[in-house]
Amino acid sequence: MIREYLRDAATSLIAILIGFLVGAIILQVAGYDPLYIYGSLINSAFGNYYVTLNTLTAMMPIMFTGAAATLMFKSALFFIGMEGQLYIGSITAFLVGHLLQLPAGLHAIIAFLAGGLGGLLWGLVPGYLRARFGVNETVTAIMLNWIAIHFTDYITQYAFADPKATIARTYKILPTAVIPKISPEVPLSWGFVVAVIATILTGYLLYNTVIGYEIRVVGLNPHVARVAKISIESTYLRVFLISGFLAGLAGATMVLGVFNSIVYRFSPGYGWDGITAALIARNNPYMIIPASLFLAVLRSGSIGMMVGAGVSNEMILVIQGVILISAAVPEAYILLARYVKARR
Amino acid sequence: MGEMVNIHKIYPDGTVALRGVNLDIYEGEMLGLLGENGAGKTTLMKILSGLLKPTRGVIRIKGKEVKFRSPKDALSYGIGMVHQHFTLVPQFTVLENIVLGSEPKVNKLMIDWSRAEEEVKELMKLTGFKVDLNAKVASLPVGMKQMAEILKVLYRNIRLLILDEPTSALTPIEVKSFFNVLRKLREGGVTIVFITHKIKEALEITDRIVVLRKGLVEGVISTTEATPQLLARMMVKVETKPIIKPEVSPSREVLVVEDLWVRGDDGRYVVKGASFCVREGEIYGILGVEGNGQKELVEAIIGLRRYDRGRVLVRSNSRLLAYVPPDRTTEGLVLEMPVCENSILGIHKMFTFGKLAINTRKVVVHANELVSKYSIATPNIRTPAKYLSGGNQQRLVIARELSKGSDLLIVVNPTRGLDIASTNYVRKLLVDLRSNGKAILLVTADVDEALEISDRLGVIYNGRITGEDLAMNFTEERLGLLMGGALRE
Amino acid sequence: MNKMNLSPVIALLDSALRLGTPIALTAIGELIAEKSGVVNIGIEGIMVIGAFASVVATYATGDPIIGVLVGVAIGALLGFLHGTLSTYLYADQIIVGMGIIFFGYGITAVGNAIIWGQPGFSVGVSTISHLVVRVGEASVSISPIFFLTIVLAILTYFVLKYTWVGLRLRSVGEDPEVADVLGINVFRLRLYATVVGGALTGLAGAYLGVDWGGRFVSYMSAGRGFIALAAIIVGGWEPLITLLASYLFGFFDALQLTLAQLYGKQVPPQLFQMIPYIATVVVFALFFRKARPPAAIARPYRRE
Amino acid sequence: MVIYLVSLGRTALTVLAVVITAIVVAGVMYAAVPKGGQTITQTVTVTVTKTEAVTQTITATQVVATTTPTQHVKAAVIIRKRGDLGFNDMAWLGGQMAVKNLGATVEYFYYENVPMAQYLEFLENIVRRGFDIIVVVNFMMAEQVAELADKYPNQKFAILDAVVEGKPNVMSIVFKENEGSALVGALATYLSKSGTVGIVLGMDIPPLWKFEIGYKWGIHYVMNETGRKVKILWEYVGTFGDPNKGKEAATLMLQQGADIVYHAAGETGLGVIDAVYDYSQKTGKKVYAIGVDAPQEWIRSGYVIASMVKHVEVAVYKAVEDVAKGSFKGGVVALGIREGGVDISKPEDIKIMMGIAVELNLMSQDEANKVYNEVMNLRNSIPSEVWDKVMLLREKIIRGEVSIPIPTADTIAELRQRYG
Repeated sequence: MIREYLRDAATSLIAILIGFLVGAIILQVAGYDPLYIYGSLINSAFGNYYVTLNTLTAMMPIMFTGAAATLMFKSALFFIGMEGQLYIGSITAFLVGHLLQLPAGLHAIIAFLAGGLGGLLWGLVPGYLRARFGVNETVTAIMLNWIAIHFTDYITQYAFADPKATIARTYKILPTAVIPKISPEVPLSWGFVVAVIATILTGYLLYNTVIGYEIRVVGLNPHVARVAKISIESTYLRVFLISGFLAGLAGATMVLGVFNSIVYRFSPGYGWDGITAALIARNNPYMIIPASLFLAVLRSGSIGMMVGAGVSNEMILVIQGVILISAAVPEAYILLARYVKARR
Repeated sequence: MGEMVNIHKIYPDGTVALRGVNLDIYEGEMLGLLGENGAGKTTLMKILSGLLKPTRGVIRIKGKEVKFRSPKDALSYGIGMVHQHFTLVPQFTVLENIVLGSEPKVNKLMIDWSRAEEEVKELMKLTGFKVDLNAKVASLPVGMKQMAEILKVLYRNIRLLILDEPTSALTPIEVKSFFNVLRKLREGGVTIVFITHKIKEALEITDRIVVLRKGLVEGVISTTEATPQLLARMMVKVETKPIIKPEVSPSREVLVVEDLWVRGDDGRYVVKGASFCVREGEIYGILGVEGNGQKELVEAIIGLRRYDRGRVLVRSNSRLLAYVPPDRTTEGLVLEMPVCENSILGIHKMFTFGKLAINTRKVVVHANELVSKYSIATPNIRTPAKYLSGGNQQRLVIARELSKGSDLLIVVNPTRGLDIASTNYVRKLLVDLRSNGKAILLVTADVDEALEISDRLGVIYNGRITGEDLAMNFTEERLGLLMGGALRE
Repeated sequence: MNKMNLSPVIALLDSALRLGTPIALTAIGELIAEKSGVVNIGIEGIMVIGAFASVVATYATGDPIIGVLVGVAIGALLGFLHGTLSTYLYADQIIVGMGIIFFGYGITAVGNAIIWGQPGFSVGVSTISHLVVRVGEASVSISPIFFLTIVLAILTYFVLKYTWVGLRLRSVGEDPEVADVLGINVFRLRLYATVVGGALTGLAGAYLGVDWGGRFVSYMSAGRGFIALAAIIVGGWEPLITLLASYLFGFFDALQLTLAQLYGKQVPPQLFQMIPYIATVVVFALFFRKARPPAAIARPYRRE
Repeated sequence: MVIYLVSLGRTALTVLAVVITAIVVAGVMYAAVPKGGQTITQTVTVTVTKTEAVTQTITATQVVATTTPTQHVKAAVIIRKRGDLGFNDMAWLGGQMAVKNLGATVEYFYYENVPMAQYLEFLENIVRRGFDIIVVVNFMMAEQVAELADKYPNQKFAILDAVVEGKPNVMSIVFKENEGSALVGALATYLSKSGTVGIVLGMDIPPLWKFEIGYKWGIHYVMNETGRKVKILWEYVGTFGDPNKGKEAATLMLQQGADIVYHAAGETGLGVIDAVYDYSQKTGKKVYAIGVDAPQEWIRSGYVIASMVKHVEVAVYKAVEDVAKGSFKGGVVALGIREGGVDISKPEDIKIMMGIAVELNLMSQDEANKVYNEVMNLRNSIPSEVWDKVMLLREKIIRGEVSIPIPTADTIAELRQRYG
């Protein structure tokens, strides 16, 4: 067991190394100094207290969506609709934060939960279609993502557009609903702590609760689940709901803790980052935390890389792509190791 | 015809299957390959048919050394194998399956379906098989699948036909005609290797018998010189003792099934008015060739399938039914999960704090208890179930089901694919349970098993119980007729 | 002058053809790969790289036909990469696919920056010539790639259904163990299928680049690869229904654009923009939900 | 053993596949730069020199000129990217003008693909680098600028296209795009033979409304003047980044009979220009596009009749100049036609663009000349009385004789009712 974990971790590390190596080659070809650029990447992700906190902020939504994706993949559903759930979650969190009058603190909590509820409701549609009629979740995910995005556009540009804002965004939420910062000087909000807790709770849910047990059984072997009287349909539905809730929370943290309103297309693909994190973490919920840290470093560090070294941050996409490709072939490294051993 | 010299096979997981087997196959003979489960018969033949590569050893065909990289290479030497697990694509039609891989072509690209059909029909005439060529394989009963499988191999013009336990899915009557087909093939010049663990069959059909035991050749003997006792001694060292059943007078009816009508997946009735009852302190056996409605019948009883007519009455002390499914790897266990998590499958809701969180300590205690009580050989309870041997997996399933504490135990093919020791263990366990007052419904396709341990026996054919009697009252012939549908009592 | 105008219906259909073609091409290509049991969700990335390569090649040579060919070749190459990893090295196909998407988005923008000084978009290049069809007094120009798409879909249907290649391909996707026993080279067949899939996706990219568009713009595939994935499922892994599903999506997209032009005053455009996606979900849930994927899909095949 | 060796073959195969893919992708990228059949080594050198050339033009800006009387200014200009031959390049030009005329030191920062959640981080990184003025050419950063203006009260900011109110250290520079759009609307209406004109817009957001309403106002102005009824086709396609969608929307308009289509849709608008070109090529009908932000005539020379130019360079220059002269003041500066902020494109504008294109090695001097001539030919084919009428409207706007409505969330619905 431990050996398996070690092997997984080693695979991920090798994948990351290869990714950076290929990135370095491309950088070199493009006429940059890779060492300098990677240096500025790390530096701007961890260079000082302040930027480190920024990196953690970037990590926040990815942990939520990563946990959501892990749940989906654990139950063997290929649902990639976190991006849409995130947007819908941001809408419901915003509505509660903007329309309701509640005491500070409580307001933030209720708005936050409302965000999760929004994502949950958005998960209900594909979840119900899948559980009741067997409608393929991949199709609904792809379509619902776009529907959610355009609907959020409608919210930001029409329904709740702030006429005073120069950018496409909604009204600000009430100050009572803002998720407070950990301390006034730092940009990091308590949402981060909640995200970490939510990720760990997802792990706990999967490995230490009845629901999680059933999810894993259904994901690994639906026939057994049927015989063991575990309802596959309701397990699927639960997964859709919990996962939707988590993805919705991702949107809520962004609205309540970062933007304080819904900004037009604020997500640069946090839903997809979550899927990537789940894949890098090999569906281990606890590994979501380092995986999303890694992605956050790429996202956050790439800004410093651009400002400091003038590299287009698409280079980060290239590196991310190569990392993923090399992470997909653990077999290759094992074979390679064996080959090296045999040669000696 | 061919010889295999000093064949070793070690699987990647470290299992040693063959430790230096030498085998000669003579042109035109019918060679029996006899041995218990795990003796290495199938592995040896998979190597000969190119599906597996030997760890060490040489294969010679007609004196020439050959290296098979794939079954295709073996086929090009005229060697074909009919596997025990069907190698048919379930979603394809029979004809598609038969021609797959050696399709007759019109031009370079198109398949000549009419020629294919003619050729296969020719083969069917030769063998006497009757299969609907345009039916989807998934919808066929087991016997039909077996025929399709054999037709598929014959279609490839093979000179050496390897059959792996070909009769396990056939009725006794079908076996008879199947043997005739084999004889006809041998007359036509086809060499046949017949893998079996049934001594009677080996004696009946083969010319020469090679007995394997634990990856080694135990002996080679001409069939005319062989006796059942001799072969049995070669196969197994431990003499099996018949199970002694203490007298119990069955009393209370725990399971009553009355006039049950159940539909299959395709919507047609497959259980057509089955009625029987299982009493405390007895094993009630339902014997039949697979595909006669057993699966649906059991599923209806345990509540996985709706039934249209009739009723199922369970008078058990527990709401949970103990059920040992026919296939432990796909229905009984989650192979990737550790033993301890498998030990609570289906009863996991009982191991909780409150209603939600699983009480890990309680699970560990429970798992350890099962492991020690039923002597399940496992490194520890955190080992994934896939690393357990088949026998231990089955013990785990049975142990878990018994821990449900139900009066009624439903077991389906409980010893399929198990070695002798595990088989004996399981059968003895079932008898003990019965003697202690449990009601056991045993659904099996194994005649010996049914006769050995059940008290009463019902034979199922085409969705109906066609004969019911005390197990000791059945003769083999009567059973054969009932199972084959030639008799209805 | 007004007489020359196309009737709105013809204009709508014309538009639907263009909007549907890249999706249809990608879907047909990916369908071939999926029939063999390989899922390549990287088609989105292959499409954008194909578009980039075709534009670059056209820019370099001035001949859009060469652009198309280069796009196809690059697509095939990426298919080869995915196919090799996911067959011979038992890679997790989803992860490889995601990787190709990121790689594709990134490398094309970087490449654009190297060639044209900035990652955003390229200069305009010439596009391949169209067939001009007269409709009444007006005329509609139709891309040869559209006809090619239809031909390819029918060809795929034909090959899968009537030829030995198709039979073997399907067997590899349904049950690789059986296919292997019968001497069919599972690995090679899957690799070839993925290469063909990549090539068609590259063609779809070239269509975006040097047929429909005439220039490269970063991220120009704009999620069409995912729509193609959906189209395959909606089409139940049947080439002709998949083709239909792709053009149906194209139709709804064109309808959306038309409606937004007609009723922009009354209804916010975002609501129109949702139409094709909602329509797809509804049509799928109502009519096509029974689709069954090839049994061995996304499952790497290992011997022993 | 055998198995492992076979598998090793697969490993080698895979490595080979990766390497080949990388080489071919890179090769194709490079092969494109020099036209003709050069070898790869040659192409690499060429590319490197080109990259250097671009870097040189940027680093050259850091050379301090000593002959100016004004205060030396160290300025940061934040643009999306370089080389779009449009909005961002013009902002860059403004910085260059400041270098040349004011001796300022200018550094450029590119925000393309910085996630919105990290705008603050991005800006703050720049603030810490220490600049006299930070010119933000991205209206989406308005709120972050406001926040940082409070946090760093001594840091001067200028933001374009957005209003940050009540901060003494933030200068907000906005453009009256409605005025410029009115001019091209009028031009389109005068020139339209079919009596149908179109406009394709990106996102349906307040800044874009000014283009829409201004254009429609210009059309109505001409309709009132000539009494001719002109049909307006307009559409928000919902994205700035999908040229194929833009092309489709424009093609639908052309098929409905529009013969002049204006766009305000970023890169989606490139599709509009391509659509006009394609439609003309394939049907033989002559139709035209109107560019936006920058003089876009060069994109498809001979098919873009004019552009509504936003003189971003003027704005950027003004911000730096104010700091240099010590006259920097927070507050809103609105640049209309009168202030030189927006206008219909002039031949000089196109010349400047071509200059940038040559400098960036995007075109050879010959090509640039050819493009320029084609653009001028098209321009000269417009009857001079049309130009006169458009210029008359321009004068009226400058003199304040007509006023073009500025749409807000409250008035947009009503304005759309009025202008169609």
